[in-house]
Amino acid sequence: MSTHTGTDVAEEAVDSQEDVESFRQRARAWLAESMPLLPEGYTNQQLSREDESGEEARRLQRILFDGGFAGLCFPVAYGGQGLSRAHQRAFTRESLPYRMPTVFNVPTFTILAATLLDFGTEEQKVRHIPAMLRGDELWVQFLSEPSGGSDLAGLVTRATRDGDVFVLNGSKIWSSGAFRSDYALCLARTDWRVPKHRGLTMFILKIHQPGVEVQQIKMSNRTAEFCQEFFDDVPIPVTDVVGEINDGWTVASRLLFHERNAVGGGSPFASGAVIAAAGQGGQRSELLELARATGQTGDPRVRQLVAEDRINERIQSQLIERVTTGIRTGAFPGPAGALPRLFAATNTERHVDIALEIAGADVGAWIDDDAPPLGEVYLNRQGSSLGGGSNEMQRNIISERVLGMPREYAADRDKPFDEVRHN
Amino acid sequence: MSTHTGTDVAEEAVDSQEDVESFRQRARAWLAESMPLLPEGYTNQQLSREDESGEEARRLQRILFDGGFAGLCFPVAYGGQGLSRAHQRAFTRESLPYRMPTVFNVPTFTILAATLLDFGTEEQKVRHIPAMLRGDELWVQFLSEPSGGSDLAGLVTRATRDGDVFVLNGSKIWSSGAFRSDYALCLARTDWRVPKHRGLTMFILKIHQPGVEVQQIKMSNRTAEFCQEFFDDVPIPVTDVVGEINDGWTVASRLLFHERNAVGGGSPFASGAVIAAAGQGGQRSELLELARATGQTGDPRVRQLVAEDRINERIQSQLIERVTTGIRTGAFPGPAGALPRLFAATNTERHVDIALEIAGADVGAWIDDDAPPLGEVYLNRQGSSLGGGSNEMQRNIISERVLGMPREYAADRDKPFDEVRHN
Amino acid sequence: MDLRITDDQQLLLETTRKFLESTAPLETVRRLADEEPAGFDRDWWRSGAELGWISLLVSEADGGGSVSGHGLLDLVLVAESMGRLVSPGPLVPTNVVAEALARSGSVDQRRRLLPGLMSGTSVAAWCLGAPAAGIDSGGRVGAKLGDTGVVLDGVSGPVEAGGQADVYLVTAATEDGVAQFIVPSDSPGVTVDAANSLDVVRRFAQIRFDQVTVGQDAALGVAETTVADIEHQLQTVAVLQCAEMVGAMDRVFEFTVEYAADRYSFGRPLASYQALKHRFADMKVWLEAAHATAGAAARAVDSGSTHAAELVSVAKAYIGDRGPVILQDCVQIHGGIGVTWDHDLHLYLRRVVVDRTQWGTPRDHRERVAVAMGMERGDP
Amino acid sequence: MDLRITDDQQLLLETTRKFLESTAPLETVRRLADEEPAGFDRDWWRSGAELGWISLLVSEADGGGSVSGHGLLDLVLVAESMGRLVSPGPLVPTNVVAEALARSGSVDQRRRLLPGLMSGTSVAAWCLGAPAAGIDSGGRVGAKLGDTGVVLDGVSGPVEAGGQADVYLVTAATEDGVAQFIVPSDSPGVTVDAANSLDVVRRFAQIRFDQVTVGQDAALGVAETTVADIEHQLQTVAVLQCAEMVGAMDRVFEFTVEYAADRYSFGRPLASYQALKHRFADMKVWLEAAHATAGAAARAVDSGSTHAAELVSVAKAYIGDRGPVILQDCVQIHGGIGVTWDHDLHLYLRRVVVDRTQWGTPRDHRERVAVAMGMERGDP
Repeated sequence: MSTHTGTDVAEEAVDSQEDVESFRQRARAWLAESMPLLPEGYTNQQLSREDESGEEARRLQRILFDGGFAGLCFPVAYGGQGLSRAHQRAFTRESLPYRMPTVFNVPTFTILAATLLDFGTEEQKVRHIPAMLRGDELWVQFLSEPSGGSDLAGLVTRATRDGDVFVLNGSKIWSSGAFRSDYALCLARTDWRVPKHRGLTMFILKIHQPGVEVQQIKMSNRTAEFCQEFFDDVPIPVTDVVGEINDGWTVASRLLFHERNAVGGGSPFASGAVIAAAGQGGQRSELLELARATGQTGDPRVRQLVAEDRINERIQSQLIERVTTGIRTGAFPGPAGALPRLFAATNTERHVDIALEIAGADVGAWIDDDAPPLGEVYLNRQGSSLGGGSNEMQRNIISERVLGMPREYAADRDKPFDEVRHN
Repeated sequence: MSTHTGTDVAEEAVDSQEDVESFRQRARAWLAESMPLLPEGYTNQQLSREDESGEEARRLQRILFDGGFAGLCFPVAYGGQGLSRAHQRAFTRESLPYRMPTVFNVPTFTILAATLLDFGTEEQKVRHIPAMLRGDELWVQFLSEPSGGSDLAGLVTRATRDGDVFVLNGSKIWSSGAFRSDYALCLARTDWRVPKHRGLTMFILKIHQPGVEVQQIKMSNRTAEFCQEFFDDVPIPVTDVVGEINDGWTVASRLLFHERNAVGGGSPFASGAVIAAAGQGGQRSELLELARATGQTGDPRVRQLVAEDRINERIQSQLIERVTTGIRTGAFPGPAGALPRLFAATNTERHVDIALEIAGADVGAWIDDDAPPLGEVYLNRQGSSLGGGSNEMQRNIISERVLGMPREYAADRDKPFDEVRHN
Repeated sequence: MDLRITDDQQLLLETTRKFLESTAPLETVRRLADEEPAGFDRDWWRSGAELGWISLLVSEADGGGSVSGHGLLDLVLVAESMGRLVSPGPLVPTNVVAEALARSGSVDQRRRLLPGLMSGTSVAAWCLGAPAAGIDSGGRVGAKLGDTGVVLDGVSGPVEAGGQADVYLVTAATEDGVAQFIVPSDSPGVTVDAANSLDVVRRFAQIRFDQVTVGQDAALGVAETTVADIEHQLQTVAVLQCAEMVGAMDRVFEFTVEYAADRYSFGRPLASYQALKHRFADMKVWLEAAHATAGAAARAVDSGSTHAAELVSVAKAYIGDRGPVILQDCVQIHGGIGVTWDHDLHLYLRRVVVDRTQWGTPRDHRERVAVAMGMERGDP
Repeated sequence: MDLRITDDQQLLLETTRKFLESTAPLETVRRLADEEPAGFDRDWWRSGAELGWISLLVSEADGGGSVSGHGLLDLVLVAESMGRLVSPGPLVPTNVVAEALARSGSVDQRRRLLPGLMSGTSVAAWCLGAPAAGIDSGGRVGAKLGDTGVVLDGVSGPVEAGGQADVYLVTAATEDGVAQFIVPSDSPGVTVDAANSLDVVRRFAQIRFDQVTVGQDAALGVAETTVADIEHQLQTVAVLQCAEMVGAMDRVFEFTVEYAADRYSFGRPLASYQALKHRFADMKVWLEAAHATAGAAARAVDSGSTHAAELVSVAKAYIGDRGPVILQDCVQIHGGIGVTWDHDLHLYLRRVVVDRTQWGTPRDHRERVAVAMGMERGDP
């Protein structure tokens, strides 16, 4: 691990930093002058969907960078502002009315940059983190594989050493937005004669180069944000190894920690809100709108369902806040990040179910193209229960690593990987 | 197994039997003349609760016996009538308006008599089955133990051979109504040096004798139907072994099959209905009454909940019918009896939850002593999810023995019992 | 599926399955989805009709006939088979209209329309243009006596097969209550607006009636029985939807159990994980309960039981509720591939959600059960 | 419990827990249940009051005082500790009345009543006799100006500590809306009918007011603020109930996790079974969510946030809903002993169900959230 671990960001402003209130005033003025307003009734999430190529996000990120408002919690040494979480919260709150390049938050800043800060060499950090903050580099992680399922460490993409390079062959899947991204952290097997966790290495991989093919995956709801990649003899310089050779699992574990943290809302590296959260002007309830559109606001049952959804939404924020604090203060172990992750996923399922329950026959067949195609949304109900480690994996993590219950029996434990049965 | 297996009862009347319709007429006339009517608005379940000692049930059973209407599906050789399930169904339907000794159905007739029919010696059957049908003997099973939980075969009550007797020491629990019963089938360990299933023996045990102490267990909802028994050097003649010595697990498995069958509603040996079922005049819905009593029948949400309960009740009967048929025709394996058992238990949980949801503050504190103490009912919500093999055991059975999925790892498999860790 | 079927029904079942598997496997369904505006091939439909798909609810006197003496129970076997393969074709609307004609149509109506429907050369759709039998499709069609006949005005739909149907059965509001009319889809004043459909091969359309005039002989049945006719139509539809959903659920559960046995994670098959085993156990219970209630509903309607209305709604509410739950849990067990376009799961999910929501959502059917229980509306 | 508490709060917490563990362990609770008509011992209550149990919401000027400057957050620690031991004593009603007096009482009312309540020599109960703040306890008490003062008529309850209270805070309907009165429990015309209670040590009574006359100086606060006062009282009650439920849930979850580790089945600890592990994981999520929302509600009320009404109902609805679910699953995991009288589980279940249902069921609080969201009632 390098000298700048960097992901340890102060909670409140320290003496050497600008006072949060004065920073807030400065940010407010700058935002008003520099950033475009969000169109009425739109969220950054909706606008991001339209900016499929990410070009608009890159442009906005560059404006933030040039204005001195990019990477507020990143170290100054890598182009950041070296400020506290309190500054970031103030900035995000001020930014709510504006169009923000939130596509950079996840995974580029909160997951990949955070992992690089922890495990990258000085050279790697200087090479990439300022470029990310400038809006020049979108990153993504290449971890899951088509044959892998929940067993990440059972991956079979291989990187074979050949002098100063490793040669990569295999396939990765479920990378989000890889088609518009520039670099990936890619985990590959470099030793097959040891148990599965001990033969992996993490690499920095340039995505758009010969030998790498990126395919967008059409999902059941007709979106195509996720990708599958195919690698055919792709050379990776040894200098692009992150962490130690054959110790990639350590790096991946940290990456997954950052991912849980990010999905749970606990990362200091996210700037701006995808959807304004509760109590921050985010009072919009799409279920309330659905109830209104279908004339059911007076139905006691529908009122209960809409309120239940609001309650879950509120509690999700409250739980994120609690667990984030707890992990920071040591009251919770790191894997407790699985708690809000699981809550959020089951909450999404329930949200979609309530929508289905409130809606009528037009879920199946509908006239108005402007109406949200609720049926198509329903098809992806499991999306957030599968992405970033399935609910089942989160339940394993919580029971085993938060509650300390016995580990599940694994038939491949301590076995050389080439002797293990896999798909 | 003896020559009369007996639990294989014909579905429809066969030529040698009285025609069902003429039997129905005869039964209708006899019932009107011989059996007391149920008080208006009461069920046999409610009346059974008041007949704690079972004396009234014994009296009624004797009337049935003397009238030639006891044990319709039991072999004539043991005091029964040797008729078909169709006759029994006709009789039960005709009996709905009458007070019936339904306490004999479970466990005496459907579980214990059925098991004796399968595994008892001729002498044992002649000794006990007519006595049951006459109303002289109520039976119960002694299987579970305080330390046992779901692992029935891990029991530690011991029966040590001493010449022509076994000497019983230990304790049994969760026997229903043992205090009013006369005999039990009692499973005990007779060999400790073999794996757990192979060292058990099933005995006929006279309950009220020196060395046997029966204690009623006060439940959280203040009822005391279940008992615990303590055995202190109780002698059991070798002639009271049911099945083979050390092969008690075979007998117990069959007993459990009969139990699932009985709880699922598929036994031919039950006569009369505890609560009249759907479509048989059983249109009463206690939740509808609760909704009426609280003035909520017009609330769309309450209407949905009450209807949901009715739907579950209907489907429970339909599922019982389907699985019973399926097991009989071979479309389902025997363990499929766990399907209606699990449905019924989760249905009970949901029923109680809906009641709690419809009710208001008076669940916690109430004035009227006549009102059903819903809160106390709620305390026993898990009762039917625990009795007769927990829901978890049913789910194991369904996944492993109906769906054929891999067995759960058992740390005690094939180990001599005295080397296994237990509570 | 019912556990006991006759030999003739077994033959119908096998013939139907074999036909569907060979002529409309899922690759064909996907191709029709992309390439066939109607969502089904007319020639194929005629071949299916030759197997009796539209004849089972029609009496022998009218050229139809069941295989077991219980036409609806026969037809349920076809619907369930179609659910197992997410089959195309307007099975439900055409059958319900054919049955309505056979049940209440005049001699002329039956002679004119049934042969085409039964042979598969024409198809039909039911336009519910007035709330009836506790179900409100949202459509509003009014019928008034005009100078030259009955004049229909209003909008119905989205209606299944509305864009493909040659003939509509229109349930309309009149001054004296609801009435039903047979309306050729090419009548002047009829406009068809294609609607979106969640199902990939099932097409819907909104049908607009703009001063559509039909003769008084277009009326189906008599005023006294119209309410009962509509209730019966609805029961028939719901029974077929339930069969179709159960077929889809059964097939998805089947291949998910297989998947769990074949797929290894951490060196063990998925099916060895107790948390998943227990979910499979729950699903198995719900699935068998769905089979049980679908069968009970079909038998109740077939036998004209006084409980039919309640039992149909019991089944539709339960299956419409559990169906999506089971399918989504199967998606979850499949993991990421379960939410891709190329995996077949979503085809089933689409079909089941459409069946769940059309002709009464679970909520609507629970409300019908509440009414059947005699639950007073009281003060809201 | 909130994850960050001050050193002073930590001291309060430890003192309270130690006191409760030594003076009112569960055996004592069981003894009080059987032997003590009041459900709690008056001397014991005075000792507790000396630890500040009733002083935290009262200002220093009136002889009270918080330990952290946030009295409600301090009191929440006491309530949560009591939940962990199903403690006896009228903590919630006495505090809410003391706070109401401190907040809106006249100088005379405060001087006359607060010292006794704070020292534990007297206790109080809140009789909600008119629907207010979206909560309808079912009680109906009316107040009219008579010749010699205000005349109260009607029935309230079941009211917690109604039979033990020395003083009632009565919320009554008047011609001009709701008003509140302080009424000594020994006033002529007051009748106390003991009610049944699911909780073993918490007593309830129905209070009948039959032409009970009090002076006009019995009125609490002024008309302009009464609605806000009642809303605040309700928020205080709900925050304390939530803390108590969370304490109970936390303790039950804790000993159930231990049980699962210690108990062997088929030679393996229960805690090694994945189906149970996953349920524990779900419960842990709900439990931490309950902690989180209970804390957020308490802070919102303490700080006078404009979101307080909503956040209180968010917490009460969620915890009131999840609490029984978690406890019943813990019962299931315990197996048969979990439903016996001798096991402690039912003591907790009783307490949580009472807290769930009193002062607004989850349904009532969800309705309050719907209102807070601005959801129009529209046509039903």
